Amino acid sequence: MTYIKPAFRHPKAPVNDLGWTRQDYEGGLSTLCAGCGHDSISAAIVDACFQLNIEPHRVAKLSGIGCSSKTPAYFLSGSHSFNSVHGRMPSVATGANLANRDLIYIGVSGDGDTASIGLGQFAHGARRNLNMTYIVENNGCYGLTKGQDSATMDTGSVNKKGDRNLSTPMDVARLAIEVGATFVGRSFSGDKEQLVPLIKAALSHRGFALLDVISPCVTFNNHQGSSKSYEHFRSVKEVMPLDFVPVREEITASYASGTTCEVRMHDGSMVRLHKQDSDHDIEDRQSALQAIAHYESQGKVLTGLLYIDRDSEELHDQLGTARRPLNTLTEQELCPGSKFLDSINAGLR
Amino acid sequence: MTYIKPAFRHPKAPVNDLGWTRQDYEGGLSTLCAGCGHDSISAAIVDACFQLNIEPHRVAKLSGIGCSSKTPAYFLSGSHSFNSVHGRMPSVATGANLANRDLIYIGVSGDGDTASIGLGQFAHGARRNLNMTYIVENNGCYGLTKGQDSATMDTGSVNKKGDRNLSTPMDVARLAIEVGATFVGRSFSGDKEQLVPLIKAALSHRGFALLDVISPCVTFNNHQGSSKSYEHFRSVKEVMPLDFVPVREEITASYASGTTCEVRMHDGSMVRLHKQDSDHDIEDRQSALQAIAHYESQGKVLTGLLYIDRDSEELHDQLGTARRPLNTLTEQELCPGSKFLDSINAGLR
Amino acid sequence: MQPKQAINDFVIKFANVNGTGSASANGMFAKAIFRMGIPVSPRNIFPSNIQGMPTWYEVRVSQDGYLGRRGGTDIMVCVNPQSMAQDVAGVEPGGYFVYDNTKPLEPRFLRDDIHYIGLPLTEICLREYTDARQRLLFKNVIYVGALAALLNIDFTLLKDLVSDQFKGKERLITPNIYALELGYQHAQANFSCPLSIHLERGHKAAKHIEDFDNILMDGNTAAALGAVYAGATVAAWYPITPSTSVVDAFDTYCRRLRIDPGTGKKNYAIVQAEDELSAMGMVIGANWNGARAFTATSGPGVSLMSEFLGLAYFAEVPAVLIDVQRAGPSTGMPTRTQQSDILAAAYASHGDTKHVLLFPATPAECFSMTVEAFDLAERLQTPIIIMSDLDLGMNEWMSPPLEFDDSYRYDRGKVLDADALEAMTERFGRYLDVDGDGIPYRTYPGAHPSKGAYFTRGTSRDEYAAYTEDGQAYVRNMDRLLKKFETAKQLVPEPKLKEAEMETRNGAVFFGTTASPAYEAIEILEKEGICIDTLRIRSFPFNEDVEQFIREHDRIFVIEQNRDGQMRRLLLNETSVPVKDRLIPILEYDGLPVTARKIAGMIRNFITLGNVTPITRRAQAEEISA
Amino acid sequence: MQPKQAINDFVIKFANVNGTGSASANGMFAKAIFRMGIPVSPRNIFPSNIQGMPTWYEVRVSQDGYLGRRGGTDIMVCVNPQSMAQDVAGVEPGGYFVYDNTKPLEPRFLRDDIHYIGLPLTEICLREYTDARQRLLFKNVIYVGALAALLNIDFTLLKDLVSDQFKGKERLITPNIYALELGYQHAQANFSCPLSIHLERGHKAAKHIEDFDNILMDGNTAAALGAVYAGATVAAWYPITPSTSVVDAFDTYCRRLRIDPGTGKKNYAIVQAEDELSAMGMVIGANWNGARAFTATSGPGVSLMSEFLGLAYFAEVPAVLIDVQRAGPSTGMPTRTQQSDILAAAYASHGDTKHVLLFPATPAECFSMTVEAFDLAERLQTPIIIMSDLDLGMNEWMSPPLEFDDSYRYDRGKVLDADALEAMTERFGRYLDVDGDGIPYRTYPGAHPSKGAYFTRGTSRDEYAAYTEDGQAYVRNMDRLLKKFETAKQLVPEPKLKEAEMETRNGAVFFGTTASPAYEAIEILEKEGICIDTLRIRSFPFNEDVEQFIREHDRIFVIEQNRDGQMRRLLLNETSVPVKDRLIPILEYDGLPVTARKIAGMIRNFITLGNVTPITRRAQAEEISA
Ligand SMILES: Cc1ncc(C[n+]2csc(CCOP(=O)(O)OP(=O)(O)O)c2C)c(N)n1
Ligand SMILES: Cc1ncc(C[n+]2csc(CCOP(=O)(O)OP(=O)(O)O)c2C)c(N)n1
Ligand code: SF4
Ligand code: SF4
Ligand SMILES: [Mg+2]
Ligand SMILES: [Mg+2]
Repeated sequence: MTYIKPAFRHPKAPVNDLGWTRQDYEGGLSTLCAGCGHDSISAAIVDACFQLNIEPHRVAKLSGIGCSSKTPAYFLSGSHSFNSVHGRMPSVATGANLANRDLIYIGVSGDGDTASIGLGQFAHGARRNLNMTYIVENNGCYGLTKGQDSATMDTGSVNKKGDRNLSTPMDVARLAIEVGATFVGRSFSGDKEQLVPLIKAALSHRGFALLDVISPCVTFNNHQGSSKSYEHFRSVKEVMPLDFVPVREEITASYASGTTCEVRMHDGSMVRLHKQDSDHDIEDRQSALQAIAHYESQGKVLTGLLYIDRDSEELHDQLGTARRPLNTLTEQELCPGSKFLDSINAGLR
Repeated sequence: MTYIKPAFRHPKAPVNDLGWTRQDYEGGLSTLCAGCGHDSISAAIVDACFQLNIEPHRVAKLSGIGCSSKTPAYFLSGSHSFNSVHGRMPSVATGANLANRDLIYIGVSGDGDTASIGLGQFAHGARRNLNMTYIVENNGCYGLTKGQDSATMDTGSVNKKGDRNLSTPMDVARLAIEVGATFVGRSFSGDKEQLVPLIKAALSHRGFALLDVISPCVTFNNHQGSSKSYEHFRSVKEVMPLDFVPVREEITASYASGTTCEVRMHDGSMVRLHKQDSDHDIEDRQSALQAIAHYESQGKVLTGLLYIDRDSEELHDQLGTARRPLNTLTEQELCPGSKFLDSINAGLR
Repeated sequence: MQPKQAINDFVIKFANVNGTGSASANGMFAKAIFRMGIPVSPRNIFPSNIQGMPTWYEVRVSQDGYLGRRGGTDIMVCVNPQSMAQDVAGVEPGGYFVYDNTKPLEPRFLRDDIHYIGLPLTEICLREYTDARQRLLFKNVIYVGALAALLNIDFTLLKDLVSDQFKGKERLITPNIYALELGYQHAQANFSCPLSIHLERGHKAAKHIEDFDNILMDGNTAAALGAVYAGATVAAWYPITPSTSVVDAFDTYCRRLRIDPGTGKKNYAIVQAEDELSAMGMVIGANWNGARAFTATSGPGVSLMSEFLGLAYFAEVPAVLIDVQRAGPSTGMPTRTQQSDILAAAYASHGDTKHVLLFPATPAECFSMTVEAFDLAERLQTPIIIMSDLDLGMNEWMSPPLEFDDSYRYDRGKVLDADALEAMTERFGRYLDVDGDGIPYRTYPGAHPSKGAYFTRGTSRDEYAAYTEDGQAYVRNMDRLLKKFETAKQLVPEPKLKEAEMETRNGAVFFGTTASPAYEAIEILEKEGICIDTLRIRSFPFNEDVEQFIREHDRIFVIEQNRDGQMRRLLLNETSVPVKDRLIPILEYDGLPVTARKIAGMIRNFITLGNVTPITRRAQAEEISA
Repeated sequence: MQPKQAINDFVIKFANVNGTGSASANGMFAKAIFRMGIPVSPRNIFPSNIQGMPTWYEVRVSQDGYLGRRGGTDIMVCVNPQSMAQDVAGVEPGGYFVYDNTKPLEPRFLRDDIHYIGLPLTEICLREYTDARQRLLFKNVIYVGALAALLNIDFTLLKDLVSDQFKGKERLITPNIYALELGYQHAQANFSCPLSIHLERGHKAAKHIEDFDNILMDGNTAAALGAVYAGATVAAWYPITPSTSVVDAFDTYCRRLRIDPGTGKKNYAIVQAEDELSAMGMVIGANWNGARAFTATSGPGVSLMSEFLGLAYFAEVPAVLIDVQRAGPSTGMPTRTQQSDILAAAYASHGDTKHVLLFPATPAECFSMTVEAFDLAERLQTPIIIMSDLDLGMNEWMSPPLEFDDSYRYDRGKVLDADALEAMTERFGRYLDVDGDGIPYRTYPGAHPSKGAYFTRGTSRDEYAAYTEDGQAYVRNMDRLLKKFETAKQLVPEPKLKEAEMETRNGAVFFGTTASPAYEAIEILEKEGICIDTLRIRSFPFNEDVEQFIREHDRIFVIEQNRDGQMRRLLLNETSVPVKDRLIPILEYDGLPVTARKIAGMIRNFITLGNVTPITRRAQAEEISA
């Protein structure tokens, strides 16, 4: 898993503009339970990167601890990866991004990793508008520790033990919108059609892109009475279909017509949305929250691109960092040398 | 300061129904800077408790670390107090409340203590609807460490160093509403008329009551260009006047007439509000967020009671804890004794 | 080569795939042997994963009642093709390799120094069951049935166990017994049962088991029960392997014992915190407010709790923390065992801090020490950390039955209640050393309308809890805390001394799960003429008994399961051991419970060759581990 | 009683109210003496508070160039009625008490063994100024003016300092000089100047200052400058006294040196994290990605960072942490100094961990060791913790000028770049010990399109960074980490040996800010005929020099500023010191920098009486402290 063996390549496999096959974007063999939603998300990430012609080595994968946080080992084996400690991935990602603003940062976390132990770091990463794609693989439970409720578990949902959850759920998507994330989407591990373009859009976004992806835990939270089971979520999700149009492609359709609207991304690419709810202005925070609440009041969960601020200032803009990655600055550029030190000394006499 | 010396009492000082004077609710001499907003808040707490006829020893004061977190030493010296570690007061308060649900819990924190290092604990305390009054003494900076920006510092606000803040502010009130607090108010240390009744209402609320009180730091964040200065906040605050009617008192005025509405609290007391914005339904989350955003869009900050869920389930309801405080259970009630152990042993053979 | 002969004394290991239901079948196997009155110690060697990875179940059967790992495998039951290579290699010469011969064994797995027993498990399942899930599950039951025949396990015992296991789900009993029969019949029909290695009933009280009135229990459940008996009413925790089952068990017992009959409400509160910092904060808050509260965690949690532990030490708030240790550092090997949090726990947090540690070695001690921990925490007004580990906490151990003396009363420590405060004439000083033992008096919030309120803080304060930056007041307080730690020495559980047959200047010190294999190793060496007195440490700070043991021996082997000899360091720091070399580190840290063989080997090497062979080379010599 | 006679050798202390602008006036006073060429060491003794509480400024003037605290006060300048009682008591017999005599002194403050000098400070201010703020501020300047006359400070120097101080705000210069004049004239007119205790210019190179080409600088600023010179581009931090000024200074220098001339953009990034966990996470992430990154904190931050420190140790990611120690435990005394995070830092985190520590003793070392720290972090791929303290970090110290050798090049450690990877034929193994020094090769993310990518994790892995639960792979890795720590011994700064005039078997070991007073104490004792060799430890792990020093001395005093003798413990643990009693703890921990007198006293007591008088009793004998 230290580098991609070209030997693997299937001669006839389709290649992208870089000449890579989809297989070149895969990772090691998954050790997750058969049917785990997380594996579908890994597959979607592979598709998205393959289709976006991203060079694997330009990607850095980061995660915390959990079944979800193991998944970076199962996609893009050509990328460096940092599986950090529980709930602390955002800070490690921040540091990495500060050091090299030119890589593409994909963070994978779980609902426990993000909404419980990691809530503070998550919220502050979003608030800083750190330029990364942050995927929460949300199964409403702690998979790796055998299924305890997580903070995203919905009120009334029943866990494996048979206990009904009474506390308010953390909605990481709403939270992200509140604290300053500039791209917020929600999707479902079982909805490849929506998930792949959504991930592409997130990767094309400049700033903090949060994807709350419902990803059922088949072993501990896929039973009757669980609000995060495949069956239940399929029944409540209100899908906002969307497709992603890369930069170069001709954009045919005209601008916002009725409930279909097109959002031009910072990099020139475009997201085309088919909204049910025409009042939902995805470029307005309050409206986005309103739309989520609107469906919630009907027992539905809206999936799709919920909110976007297309030209916001990401962390480096706020800091005024130079364009060139800090990790490429040379000793000559960084070290003031003895002359300057003499002036310092002089000033201290 | 270990107990109230009756000797102190001024013979002619007015007394409340318990026969206590206001002075009996005071604390040690403040060591804060002259003019610090925090001292006004301490005074408001004293008034509220005095007027509500609360027995000081039935109150437990908790705080984190910061100038604000020092203030429990400056009010209610007849109450036990726990000045814990930075940002971790909510967990200590939770434990304390679990042990004895019958005390009144007042938590005092700062914007640094709550919105930065303490964000996770704050959000989860609110989410659990812990039965306490949580006051954030919000000055937009880290007073005790000499004025660094805090996460609540508004975008564009200029700090003592002259740097303009570019990141998104954390609005602890909005956040509290999002994550499940059931009583959320905002006020101003300089507005005693509003603050005292608001604190009374918070103390009468059953569940997590968050008060975001703008409390200028005269030493580090009261200058031109600061959005948290006395002058600036006075100019932007949109006050929702309110008064608090204790349980026993006759309620004269009639029900919701125009923009005046009356909210009966869980304990039978009543809060009378005079809303500017008649669309603002303070018992509806989304509407509350909407109202806040509405004023914000006009460069205003709405102060008053923003949101309330009057009969929610506080943590003990969720847990199904017995009515009697756990710390009063006796050894006889708690210890199963050797007989039961024999049955355990038998089951393990 | 001749098959090994062994009765009631061998090691059998099961190689399974996790998440396939093998655990309950294997557990039934071990329990049956236990009920035959034969000492047994089963161990799960499982991956940090939920489904599909190799997992092992090692069962040691020991006539003499040795409960530690012996090392080596006599019978390997291999139901997992993934790990077959290492499993074949792991069998000792003369041992047996039991496998699924539905498909023929690949030649590379053939050894001529071991014996192969093929069971057509898959074939039987395909024949008998249509449902895929059933085929998977019953395969395990079938090989247990076969082993009953091969090893001479009393079949009726197995039947009873099935019935016990499926209480409530009676319809499952018959099919399971049927599956047992399938295996049993097949083995009877195809092999001369029993094998040369087998079991025989009618065991007399074994050398190391006082009488056989034993129980089979895991340490985490015992600790949880201890918390119940100690009257703990608040548990705040955050899930982490291998500590999770402590709070799970506490929950289970509370649901049984702590529901108010009248209202159906709970006389306890369990909160799953958002992280370990919060869990410890809740424990501190609850104890501050007069409830007995505890938490359980493992290494990473201890690191996260260290700031709060410093607060509790300095502000003098009781707290009970159960650290079920696993292999560090960092996330390390979450499902492997170690004793490597000793220093992290003893000196947790910045500044001058020291914490009281307890070291249980058996489920019975997990129970009794947890009960004791709450008394100590309140008596000493400081955190008490119970240092268990994965091996003790998550595996079932034979243990003397749990005991509880009904005449025993909780020690709630120095607390002034309303009456005491009322009667008080002098000014209450929260941090006054009234009794000269370094332990001050506390009050609960709300205790009295006008007396006893004080300000709890992590900052320096005077005897009356008032904030101060006066250096003398600070030093008085810090010195009192030291005095309190001295007092603790008299209160914590004393170590257990075990002297060798013959007078000797050799000593060995160990604690926790290292005890069983250590005692066994000492006996192995004794047979070779090497006599060693032993002291099993049960707590920190170390009291006079420990000092004396160190004084009276020239050469003390400190046996522990970590790389850096952490207990040895603690002994160097905290006893008056005159000469450093007197303490010889005997270390194992590959994450598997240390074996008697390894310990004996290291000590033997030291005494004969003067050095301890480094573990890496030992490891190669040893059987492969998961 | 006769007034004490002293030229260029005395202690003067100012008692002020914090937040009244006394700091800059007092600083000017000390700087003037420094510019007269007379060794001086000023210290702030301030409260954990922003305004209105007592604060002290202690200035030691030492002809011989002793920079540690001496103990005692010869001249007390009391401008704070709050603390007058203890301030009067603090003056040594024969000393002076300078006070504001606008109101007559209360009789209880009168002592007949000291001399009183009344200055009508308030009166003058009321007369001269109308604005309240001015009255407050100029009062400080006036007493400095008066002291110039009383102590014979070159007045023109003071004028220059005023001009320096108000560069940019020139209009403030005249009024300040005027205020100085006010005080100066008054003193000249009313007292026979100079006093028996005073200063004299024309100082020759002092015994302990090579030549007088010295600078006056605080350690935090020096450390920040070190980070700039080391090429640190990322700083992530969370404010905490006394470390805050490290990043403040780094910010200031970067604004000057790191702005891209073309674009005006920053060639650095400073992020105020939401807490210390996050700060350390950012540092780890940045270093992992090939930028030099650091953070600065104090005790509580170290506790919170411990989980991440364990990750960096185990995953082998470089990191630089500056721990400016303060008085613990918990929040303790945030504005007092101590050396009490030694164990917390050396063994930070659960499991078997060890961290490299550096111990700067001067601003010059804060600079050079910080530069060095980044090389070590990248060479060793592990966290490097610089153990400074409040006294060194926040006070101005006379120090030899900072030096930097332009021929020196950064050591970025073992990193395989694109070319190296391209040239590579064998498989890249992130954790392979290719060179046998325990240090593996790393790659930066994005380095090469198809080679060098690996998976960084806190879990156990094999040489190729693949997850494993294999006990042997785990042990190989843990043993390699030990080997790496051995390698570190050759790379870290060596200790400084200073031998006594005469051959002796007495030794003393100390580090950081304990050095100055320790060296002075040793000289005091030498005069009494007690000879002691000294070794100033500058890093952990300890190398052969330390071992040798311990071997060659029968009695070694370990002098440190904490309660538990943490460095002594570390020496016991990590060196082969044969006999424990050989290391004798000499401890001070009241939060004020230890004085030469106290150290000498304790050692003298031990050598003559065989015991070290406990600090509490010493404290009473000592002058009162803040
Ligand atoms: C500090 C710390 N605490 C606890 C754990 C144990 N732990 C491992 S994963 C996990 C939760 C995982 O839940 P989630 O993030 O939702 O991931 P999932 O397994 O559900 O995908 C926990 C509590 C840990 N590894 N570290
Ligand atoms: C773990 C830890 N980190 C940092 C500090 C230093 N510190 C003390 S108070 C404070 C911030 C206070 O800000 P805020 O909560 O807003 O209170 P304020 O002083 O503004 O009222 C900080 C960072 C600390 N005491 N503990
Ligand atoms: S336990 Fe749940 S989350 Fe973990 S791998 Fe299995 S299905 Fe997925
Ligand atoms: S520094 Fe600011 S917050 Fe602190 S006491 Fe002074 S004015 Fe108040
Ligand atoms: Mg999850
Ligand atoms: Mg603040």
